[in-house]
Amino acid sequence: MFDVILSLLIWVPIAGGVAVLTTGERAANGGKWLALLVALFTLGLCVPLWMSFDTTTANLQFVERVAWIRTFDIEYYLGIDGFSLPLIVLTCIITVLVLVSAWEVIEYKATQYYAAFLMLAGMMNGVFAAQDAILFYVFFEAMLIPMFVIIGVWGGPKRVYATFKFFLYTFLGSVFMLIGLVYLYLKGQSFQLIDLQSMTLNMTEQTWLFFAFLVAFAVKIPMFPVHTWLPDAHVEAPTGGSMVLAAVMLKIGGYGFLRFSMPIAPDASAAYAWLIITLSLIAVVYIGFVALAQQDMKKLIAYSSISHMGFVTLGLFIAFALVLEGNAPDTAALAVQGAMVQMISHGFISAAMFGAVGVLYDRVHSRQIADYGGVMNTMPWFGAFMVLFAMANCGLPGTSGFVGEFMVILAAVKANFWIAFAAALTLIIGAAYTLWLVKRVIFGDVANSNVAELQDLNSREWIVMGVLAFFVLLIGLWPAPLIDVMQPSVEALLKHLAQTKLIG
Amino acid sequence: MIETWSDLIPLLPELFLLGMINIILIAGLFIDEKRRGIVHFLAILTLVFTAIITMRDFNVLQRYTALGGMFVRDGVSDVLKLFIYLTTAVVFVYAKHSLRVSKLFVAEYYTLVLFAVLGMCILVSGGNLLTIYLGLELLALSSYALVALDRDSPSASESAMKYFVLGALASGLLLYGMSMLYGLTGSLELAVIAKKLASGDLPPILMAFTITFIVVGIAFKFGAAPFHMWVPDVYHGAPTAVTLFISSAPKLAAAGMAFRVLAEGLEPRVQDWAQMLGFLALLSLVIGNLAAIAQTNLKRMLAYSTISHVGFILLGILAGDEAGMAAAMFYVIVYALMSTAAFGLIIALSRAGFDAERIEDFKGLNQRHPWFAFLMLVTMASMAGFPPTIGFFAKLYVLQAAVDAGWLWLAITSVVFAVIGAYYYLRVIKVMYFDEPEVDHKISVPGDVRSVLAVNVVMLLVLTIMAGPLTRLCEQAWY
Amino acid sequence: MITSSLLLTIALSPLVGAVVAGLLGKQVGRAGAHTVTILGVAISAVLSLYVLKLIAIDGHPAVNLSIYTWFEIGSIKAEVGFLVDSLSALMMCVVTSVSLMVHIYTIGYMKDDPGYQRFFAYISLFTFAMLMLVMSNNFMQLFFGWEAVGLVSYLLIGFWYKRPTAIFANLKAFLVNRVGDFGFLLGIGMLLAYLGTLDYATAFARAPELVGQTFTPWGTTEWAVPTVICILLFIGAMGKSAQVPLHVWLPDSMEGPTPISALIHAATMVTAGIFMVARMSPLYELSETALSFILVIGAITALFMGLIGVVQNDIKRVVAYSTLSQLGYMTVALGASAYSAAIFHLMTHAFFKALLFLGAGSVIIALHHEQDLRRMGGLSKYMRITWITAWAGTLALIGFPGTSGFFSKDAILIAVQHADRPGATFAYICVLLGVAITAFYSFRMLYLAFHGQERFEHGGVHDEHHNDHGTHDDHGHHSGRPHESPWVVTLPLILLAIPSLLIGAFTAGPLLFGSFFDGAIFVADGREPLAEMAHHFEHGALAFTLHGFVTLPVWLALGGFALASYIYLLNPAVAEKASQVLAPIHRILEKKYGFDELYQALFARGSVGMGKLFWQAGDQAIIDGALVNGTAGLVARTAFAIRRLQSGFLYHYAFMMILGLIVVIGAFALLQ
Amino acid sequence: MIPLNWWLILAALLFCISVAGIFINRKNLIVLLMAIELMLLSVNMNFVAFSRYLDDMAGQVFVFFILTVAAAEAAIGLAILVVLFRNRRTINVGEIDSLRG
Repeated sequence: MFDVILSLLIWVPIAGGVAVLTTGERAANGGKWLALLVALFTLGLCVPLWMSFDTTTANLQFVERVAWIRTFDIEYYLGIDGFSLPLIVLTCIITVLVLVSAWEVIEYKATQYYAAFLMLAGMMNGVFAAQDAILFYVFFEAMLIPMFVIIGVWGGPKRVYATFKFFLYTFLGSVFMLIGLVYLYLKGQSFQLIDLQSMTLNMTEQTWLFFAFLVAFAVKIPMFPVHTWLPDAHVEAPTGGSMVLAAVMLKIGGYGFLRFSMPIAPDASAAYAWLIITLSLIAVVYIGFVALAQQDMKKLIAYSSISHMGFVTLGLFIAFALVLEGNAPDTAALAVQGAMVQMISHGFISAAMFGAVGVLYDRVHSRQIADYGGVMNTMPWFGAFMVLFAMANCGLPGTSGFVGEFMVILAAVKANFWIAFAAALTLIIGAAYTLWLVKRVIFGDVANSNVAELQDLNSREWIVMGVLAFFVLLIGLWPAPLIDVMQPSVEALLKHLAQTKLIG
Repeated sequence: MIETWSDLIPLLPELFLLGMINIILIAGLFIDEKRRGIVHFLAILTLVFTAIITMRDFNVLQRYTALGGMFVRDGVSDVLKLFIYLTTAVVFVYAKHSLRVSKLFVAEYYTLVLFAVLGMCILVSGGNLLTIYLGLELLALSSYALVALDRDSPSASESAMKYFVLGALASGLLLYGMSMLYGLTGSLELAVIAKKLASGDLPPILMAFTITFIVVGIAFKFGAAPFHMWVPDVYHGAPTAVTLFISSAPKLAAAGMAFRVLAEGLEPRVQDWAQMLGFLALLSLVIGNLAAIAQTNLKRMLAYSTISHVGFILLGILAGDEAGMAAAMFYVIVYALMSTAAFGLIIALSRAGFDAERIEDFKGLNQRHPWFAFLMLVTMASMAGFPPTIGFFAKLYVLQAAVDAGWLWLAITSVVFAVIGAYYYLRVIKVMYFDEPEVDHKISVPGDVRSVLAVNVVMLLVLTIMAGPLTRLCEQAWY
Repeated sequence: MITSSLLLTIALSPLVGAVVAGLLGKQVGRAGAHTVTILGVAISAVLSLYVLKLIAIDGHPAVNLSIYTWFEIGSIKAEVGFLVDSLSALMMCVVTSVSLMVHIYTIGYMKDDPGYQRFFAYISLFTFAMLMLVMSNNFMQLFFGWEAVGLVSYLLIGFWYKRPTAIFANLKAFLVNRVGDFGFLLGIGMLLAYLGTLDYATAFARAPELVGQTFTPWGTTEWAVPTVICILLFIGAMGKSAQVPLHVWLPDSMEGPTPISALIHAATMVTAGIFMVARMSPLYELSETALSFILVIGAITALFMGLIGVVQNDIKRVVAYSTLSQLGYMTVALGASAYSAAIFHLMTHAFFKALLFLGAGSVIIALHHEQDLRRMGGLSKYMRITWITAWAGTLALIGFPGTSGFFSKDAILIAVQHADRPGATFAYICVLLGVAITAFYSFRMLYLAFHGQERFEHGGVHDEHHNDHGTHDDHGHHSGRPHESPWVVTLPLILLAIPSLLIGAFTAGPLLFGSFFDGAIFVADGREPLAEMAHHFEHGALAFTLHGFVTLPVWLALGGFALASYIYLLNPAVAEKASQVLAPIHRILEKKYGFDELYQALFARGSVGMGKLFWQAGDQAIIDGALVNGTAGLVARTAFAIRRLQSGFLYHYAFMMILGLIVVIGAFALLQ
Repeated sequence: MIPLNWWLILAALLFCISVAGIFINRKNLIVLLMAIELMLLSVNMNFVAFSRYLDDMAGQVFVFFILTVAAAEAAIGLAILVVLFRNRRTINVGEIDSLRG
């Protein structure tokens, strides 16, 4: 089974999704159970995957390689390294939670909802496992359609605007990447990442490629100033959509930087690292302030996501300064690790935050902060979870939110004090917008009759929140296993980055 | 100059087709309304057998000529012909339902379409300007008549008139170009013309002038901007069954014509016509994608979408090399599949007295009939070029060829407009999935349409996995 | 032997208590909650004392061990581990013992509160976090504890989450602390960047390498690396230990229940900054500039926060400002390189300030959550134990000779007097004046609460202010007259009063002049901040006490005492008059120098305003409006324009074709 | 012998007239059909001229085919015209604009 475990991770959910679709609305309950079983089975596959993953090597593991379209040398080439593994596991966990959290909530076309998420999960696993650029691109783009439908069908009142914006923004970004890939293929007659990464490219080529990839991944992650699709998409998306979007889909942007921009165009990445760093810092500070001004809970969390993703790009690109100028490979590894941990951690935290907002929304049908107040009085368990996740969101040590930010900031100091200075402002701003939200929603006296009638978490919601809380605390208290998994890959990447591709 | 009877063997499929058309033509006169299904069946059978005959000595790597070089059979022509037969057969299946519904179920439809098919076959096999002209006119004249098939429809006759006048103008321009080419090279045979041009002692301005006229003729057949003005009106005005046909198979033929005339006859002047096609491709992408956004009628929208697809096909052709031609061929085949699927779905949703041709008519389709909604979703995704549909690979192939030929700027422009274009395809998805249905009548579709449609659309997905063989076929036809 | 399991037991037993009380609160019930948490803390306290005994008396060597690796990236390693030496052992004892007292006290104080279990969970969690902080052997864990205590503080200030003031105060506290943590984290980053380690031992060993290294913030400006690191770390301490200008959260934190004020906002958490600087003494000793900075900040805090205490009417706020002022003293000591004096004062202060807070709490319960001094008075006859212990606390606070406060404060004063770094003179003047002021406000509070007229309302009538406390103020004593609190309240008072008075005399010698802190606190060669005092002290504590009566500070304190006695005890009318005469000053003090208003306008409203501006102007108007929707609009307009080209007229179509033909030919003619 | 260029210029002029006839005429559709016929004839002229000067029969053969096709074209054109007139009661080019946009 290990030979095809990655294929299973991709195709089991997709096939499951199709199967769920065929159950139709009449047997919706059966469809839901089927979907959950498929998701759990997929998650179960992660266990042997994690267990038998060799943490001593940066080489690809569980490789599957079959020729696909010989005319373009496109291969069905799967394999994972330390960067992919945690993200795949994250995807599988979040998918199960999304399905559970939708259990009684989604009544309209429930099987389609479940099927869409299953297919999405398969595609996201595909993105993380693909080692062929076109295969990657296929999954990368294909995800947009289920997400488009999810936001559009089960979304809020302005869903049409949001979903088009989401789709077109992302699509526009990614087509440039496609041109870049085509260029690379014509140069090297290969779409395999491993070949693309070792290809020699002059500076002009690298620069163009870097910007082509940048547009794609900057939109996806998203970076300032191409971030405005995210708040709209999140606000309108159903809870599950927001969870997956924030928890996994944004990560694909960061993953793309790691897999494409940095190794394929290392010299251009180094030359334009200042740009990414500047934009990341703007994301951290500017977006932090914007989040402070939000009246809508989901919008606030969405902006907070953008701000947190700033740490990912920051961590990835200060690595250049550290490895090339500072000659501090360990600190560079710290930065890249920080970025990765931040991605994983944000996956759990943002899913939790959106899940929590969803819990409230299901009861009161409002996302406006002003419609709440004193939720703690009627929903103490919920309040406790919310405070925990809020603390994780503002990077409290002991929660996963801390680890990534801590590592990136520490590394940034070595690169440039003022970068770290600006990045560390998140300590203050992040706490301000998150806790102010908590203050206005959770604390205080019961604000209105809606709040007074709230029921505390039911056991289904409790499980979702509890699992997320478990991971948030686990990574926060003991990040070592996660870091050990990634370390060889990080080192290999940095070694690769340290060598210029300009000459022979 | 028929030397021996064996010279006619490459023409066998066309001869068979011609014979069968005559039979159907006569049979149609004697078969009454109730049993017109026989004509339908006969027509499909004709195509099947023609295909079988073509397949009999199908060899993608071989090239035969007949009639003293006027008729060429090679991989390019055969691949295109096979897909023309296939597309037309699918068209027949869908069309029957539509014709029945709109009370146009007449034998003429079948004869005219088959004549058009014959024209297309001659066109893609043309080795001489004369054969090309004749094939083109046979196709064109049948098409004019087809558009006017619904004699009681003002819009159909209006669009037929427009099509006719513009088509005649275009063929006039093409002919003028042919006459100049004849004058400059002294031959009507494409092979001779190519040889002559390669020797290269012809006045360049005059050459460019001539080539322009010929390119215009081809562009008109494709419906490339700015020679696209007939496309929206004809797609919109013609009965859906006819639009279905006009939008699909003739594009294959147009591509074949471009391959013959440009890639064979005018091959030595590739820089000239590539530049022109670049201009046309750009305009097609811009006008097609932008104007489609503003449409409310689905057929009209698809017309503009066709124009934008033509922009992509031209992108392949203008690369000028084998890879580019193969890419264009792949694209046009995929396009034909997508187009039949899209119009087939429109037909499937139509019923007596109601053509589901406005975009609003698809409102809430997901609630009324999730399966058709899903099929439409896949079709739209494929047209927009989203993976994992085959539409994506078609675009990828073409882009690769264009970038390789140094048309990077055009490739970038094309993808940007593809993004703009994605908007109107998404709008269809949006209408089907996000909106509430306004009508609630039952959707009843005949079994054959339903199953062919399913295969047609699922092919758009399955071909992604099987993209290897199809691309290789296109490639081999050119190398 | 000090083993890892011993230390783990110390650290984790409060956590276990917290988890049980917190997560299973309903199941274990009230008694269960307090039993399990008190048990946990008691185990910690006893074992801490045992550890202290091992180290202080048996001469056990310092222990530095790691528990598990948090992460390891190349040479950069973060571990969770414990460093137990005299300094941390002492802190552990202070933390656990005060915490234990507070736990016991809470049984009485929170008796009727619905959040009883939650409260115990929080304070036990706090104990755990604080222990992690003081026992840490590396910067990562220090930061963990540092923020974790901040979290619990946040939760506890907002314990009564229905009160708008409480949830305002906790947000404020957290954010102001975050400002400090911001500096602190950057400091850790600098340290890692220049020393390449997060481990204390390695960092201190390599610290001398920092000397002479410079850091170029911009242009050609050069800063000494040790100074930058120390000041950044100290910014963290300023937040946590509420030094000007990051002090604003501490008075507001009095919105939390009183046991919290005693435990967190007086005895332990706020002293984390002091502890940290003492812990980092090998670093701080490298930077004269940083020490001067600390000195001046501490001096300002000591004097000016004490002054505000004079005009406060809320009993807890008076103690809070007193705390601020005393923290200033400790900071001054740090700035004077007298780390041991700072720690010594930290310890004595922990006892007497906890005592004062708990005493105030006792008064507050007796008056049904009345905190206004103007509605107290004459309580001495109703609450004997509280009254006496309050006297004990006050005497210790003002540094009455012989009390523990006397030794610690005197040590600081002498150290500052003999410090010779820039700012020392200013600091000395400040702390001297501070002594008088301390005496004045302390006795003012004592008199207003326990002596003079009875100004409270009998009969347990609650005014409106109290009703918004919700249900917790119903303590069941409606007997009409205030009476002494139950034993669970008074017992901790007594247990705290004893060390408040006595611990100084017994420990001053070893702590200040002995070798107790050797290896834990490092003072650069040639600096003997306490030499002068040691000279006086060589005759023993008693002699030193007697000597104290002839020194300036004691007379200043007596002056303050006398003034307070005159105004508040003998001739209350003067108070009113004085405040009118000194109206401008009074106003400034009542406004607390305007820090709150300034911060509120500048940071709170300013940043929200900025956020709105960024959002509406940046995101909505420019990016979304002009660029995104602008592009979409442009596309739509172009689309409709192009659509109009398709006019429907045949001759237009034909014309278009011909035009296209001509353009193509023309373009070619031009290009050729 | 009249030079080739003269023939070509004449053909080009005829061609231009016919093209102009197509897009300048805004009245009668029949005129359009006539313009189209003229256009084909101009092309014929070209072919014949070239054929004569190249001394190659192919051009003239082409002309015969064009003539035939032109006849078929005219037939279809007129048929459509009749249908159009039946439906719209007009053959005025300026009134046939119901399909647009």
